[in-house]
Amino acid sequence: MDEKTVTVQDTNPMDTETLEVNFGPQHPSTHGVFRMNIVLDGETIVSVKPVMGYLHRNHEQIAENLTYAAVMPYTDRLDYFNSMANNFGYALAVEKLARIEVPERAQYIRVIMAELTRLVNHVSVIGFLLNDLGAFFTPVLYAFREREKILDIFEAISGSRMMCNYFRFGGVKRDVSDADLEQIRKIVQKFPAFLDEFEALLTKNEILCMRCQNVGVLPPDLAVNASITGPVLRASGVNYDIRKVDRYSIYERFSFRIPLGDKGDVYDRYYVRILEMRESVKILEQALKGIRPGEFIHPKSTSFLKLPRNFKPPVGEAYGRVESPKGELGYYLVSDGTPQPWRYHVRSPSLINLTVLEDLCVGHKVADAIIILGSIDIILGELDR
Amino acid sequence: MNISEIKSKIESALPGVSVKIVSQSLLVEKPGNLTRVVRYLKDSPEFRMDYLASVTGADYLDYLESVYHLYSMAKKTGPIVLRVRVRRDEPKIPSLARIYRGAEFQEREAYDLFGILYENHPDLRRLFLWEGFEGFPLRKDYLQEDSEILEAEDIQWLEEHGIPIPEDIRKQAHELKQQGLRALAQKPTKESGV
Amino acid sequence: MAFAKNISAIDQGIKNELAQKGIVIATLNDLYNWGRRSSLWPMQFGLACCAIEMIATACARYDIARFGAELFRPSPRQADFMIISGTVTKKMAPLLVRLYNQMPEPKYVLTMGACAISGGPFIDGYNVLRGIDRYIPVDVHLPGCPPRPEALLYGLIQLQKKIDSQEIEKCEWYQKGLKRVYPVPEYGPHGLIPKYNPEVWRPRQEELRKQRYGQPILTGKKTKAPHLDVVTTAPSS
Amino acid sequence: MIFGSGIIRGMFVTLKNFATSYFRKPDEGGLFTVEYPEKRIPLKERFRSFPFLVYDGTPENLRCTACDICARECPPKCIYVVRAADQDGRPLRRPAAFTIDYSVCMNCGMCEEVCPFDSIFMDHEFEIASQDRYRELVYTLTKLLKSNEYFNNIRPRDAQAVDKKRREAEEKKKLAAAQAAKPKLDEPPKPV
Repeated sequence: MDEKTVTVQDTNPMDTETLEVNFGPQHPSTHGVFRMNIVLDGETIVSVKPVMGYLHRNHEQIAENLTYAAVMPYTDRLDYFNSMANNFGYALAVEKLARIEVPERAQYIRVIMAELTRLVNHVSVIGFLLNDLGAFFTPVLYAFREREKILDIFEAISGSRMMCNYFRFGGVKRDVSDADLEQIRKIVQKFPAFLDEFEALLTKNEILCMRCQNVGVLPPDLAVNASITGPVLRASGVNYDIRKVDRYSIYERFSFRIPLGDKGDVYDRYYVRILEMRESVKILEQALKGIRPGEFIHPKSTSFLKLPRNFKPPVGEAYGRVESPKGELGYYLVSDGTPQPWRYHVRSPSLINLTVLEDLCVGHKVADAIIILGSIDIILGELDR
Repeated sequence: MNISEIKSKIESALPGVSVKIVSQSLLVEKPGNLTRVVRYLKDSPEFRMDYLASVTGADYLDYLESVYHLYSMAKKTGPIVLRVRVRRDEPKIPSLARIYRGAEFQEREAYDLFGILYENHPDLRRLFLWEGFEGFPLRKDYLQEDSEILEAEDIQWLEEHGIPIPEDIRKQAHELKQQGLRALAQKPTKESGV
Repeated sequence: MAFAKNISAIDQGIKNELAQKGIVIATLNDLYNWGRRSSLWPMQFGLACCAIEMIATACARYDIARFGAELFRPSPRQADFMIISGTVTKKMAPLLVRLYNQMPEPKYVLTMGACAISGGPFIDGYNVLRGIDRYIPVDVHLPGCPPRPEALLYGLIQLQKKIDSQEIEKCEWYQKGLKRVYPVPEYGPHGLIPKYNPEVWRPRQEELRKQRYGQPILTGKKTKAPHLDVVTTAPSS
Repeated sequence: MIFGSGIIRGMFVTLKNFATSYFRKPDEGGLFTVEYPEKRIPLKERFRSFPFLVYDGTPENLRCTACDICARECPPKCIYVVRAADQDGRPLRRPAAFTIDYSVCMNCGMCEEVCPFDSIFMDHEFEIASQDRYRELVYTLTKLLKSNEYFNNIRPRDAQAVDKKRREAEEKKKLAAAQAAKPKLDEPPKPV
């Protein structure tokens, strides 16, 4: 008998060899071209290694070679579900850098657009999460029906369904007509009824509860330490919302609450998003009531909108951040006094929220990895940039 | 809190550490001191900077820089911006990934695109590009390839796979190889108006 | 195939006249193409922004099922055509070529959006492939960034027209010597090796963008770094 | 609650949606599908697809002066303008060639925003597809030119605003010209 032979007592007959499974980039449940290398023991996950870069399209390099205004349409393509929120963050950063003021009406329009975007994002994310759970397409159909209605508004106001390119430094591109505002009011009025219906379909569904509760629990201290932001963080019970903390734009004028989860599992992440949509509806109602006629862009900034090449912010740096539907979306800009930024960096919530993917998945079954990924809510355009 | 107050607090709490104010941010003069400063900011009850929002690199031609944005989730304050400068030929900065998990991917990204070596990082590999990619594309001196001119290695690959190669392409690649050049993207001419 | 040949010779006018009287004459060719055109199964595979519009096309409002193309197959082995919906990066391109190779004949490729056609807005990126037609042949190019869902349906109709124009006797996938499997490019130190497959694509002399701008990335042009140290009044947050 | 009641409630939601889709309006939960090639969703006025060039009256009378601003500000650099020249080689205020590569264009509308001569605007045409991207997706001057009437047709509000602006500018110009032509007798000569 040589040394390598093991006796029967040493091994548990149920132990199997671990198996490495490649998951993606072409996989219907990875929300794009994300790839995971999962090591499995039986069906239990031992480790998860995310592999990214399949959509790394050099956003930062391209932006460093463009004028400040020309970067705006590129930010649309970062997180292509909520282009308005991306525009918002970039506009804030540049306004901080060049010290541009924004008139009141523009602020209202911005907030309305950002919150509509949040509705679009959350409703679609929930649809996709259910898709991953196996409820194939019905929730997505309902979600996209609502999304289409909001996209019609975006199209009427900005000119494009997805790639709005609507925000400008010091305001927005065009004014919103009263007819459009009326249309938004109509949608906002009907949205809670849709949410009730959506919840009747999903929230108390036993299969959803069994699949989601106690799966992928994220403890709050780990969430903070790993720089998790957005609904994922709040589902773990940490009260941190940049709309409240930074009070950027005019969010301090609106009364809204921040929904928090108590367990931090997939179900909490789902439910926090539902509640956030209800709060967004509240903000929208207040904003639609408060909006007054006025300037939609600062008169000083119209001059450099006609000639983007003449817009040269002073030497310096700025970090502007917004609460995008995915989390903290930050833009770090360094100006060297020329029309192009010297350094342009996007702090993307999708990428950083993925840090804890392995911690959440280990110990669960392989089917749970998919819903955990779905509940973190990644968008590859922003993750890889 | 004022930026100079933060500076004096850090310097008095950590003897031997010197920080400099650079446009509303704190430059940690010796990269080796970074972990001490960050630990102090994280642990001291006055700051409680428990949330590392953003880590990024930047290329300033003479040196490389790593910029950190710290916030406090507990006290809802911030940001404190820290920066570290290193020489281009020896870009070594201590990693914060063991203090803040959130730095893990961001430092990998900065390594991938700028080539900043984060020492003591648990898993410092390229994040977006593949292993075997040469150069760091966000550095200001990176020149990307000309995507339309085939080079010798392309010709070799095509031959191995039995793909017929037109004679002019083969000739062009051969000439490039003889001159010892690579097909790089040209710098834009002034005329192009960029 | 004599049967098919004879009927396909029937004049279109006579066919229409008969159809009005309730008699439908179909050639084998028509039947074959009708079957293929009305059940095009796309590959379920989204790359970037355009994929969202692709999903929107599959949803209630545009309803791609009306064209028989709602069955998105996650496996290339079951797919008839591939919608390349989004930016193809250099890291992704080898996988795409491999997926194309795995599709059974007859196979079609529809590039959706500017990025897939030419690199689009990201054409200057170091990791962006300037058009998937460098490695695999493309049947329909559909510009737009992103194209509206209606535009995708329009592209699908164009593809159906193309299928209708093919003839069963002449179609290449029943003939000998058909090679529509292309070698998969490899990752190199600066990009992909090879940069393009000369069998499929050749650089165009008349390409205006290259003539005009070269490669408009400024790398190496800025030679003076900003000195943030001298700034004293940076905006506070 | 009985186990399974949540699922049954969900089933009722789908049943309700299925049933009501037959007799409700589309935006109230009714049948939502638009059967595209036959029926179309009316395009919004501001919808933008690809740029085109406006001419007044005849195609020779185009507004573009080949100033190259749109080409320089275009983020993906897909516009290529060549300025026309007369026999002596002096540049003229019109393009000899104006090319837009639709296969690169990102529909951002930047060219429309920066154009100082109200010449380039975003079209509503989105049904463009072809097999040969070099021949059919690269639009040259003849394909790009569209009349002001067409522009008024697709985007009445914007077109009317532009027309009004142009008319006013014209009148101002005429007035200034008339003023310059009139000899200024009343003014005393300025001391040198």
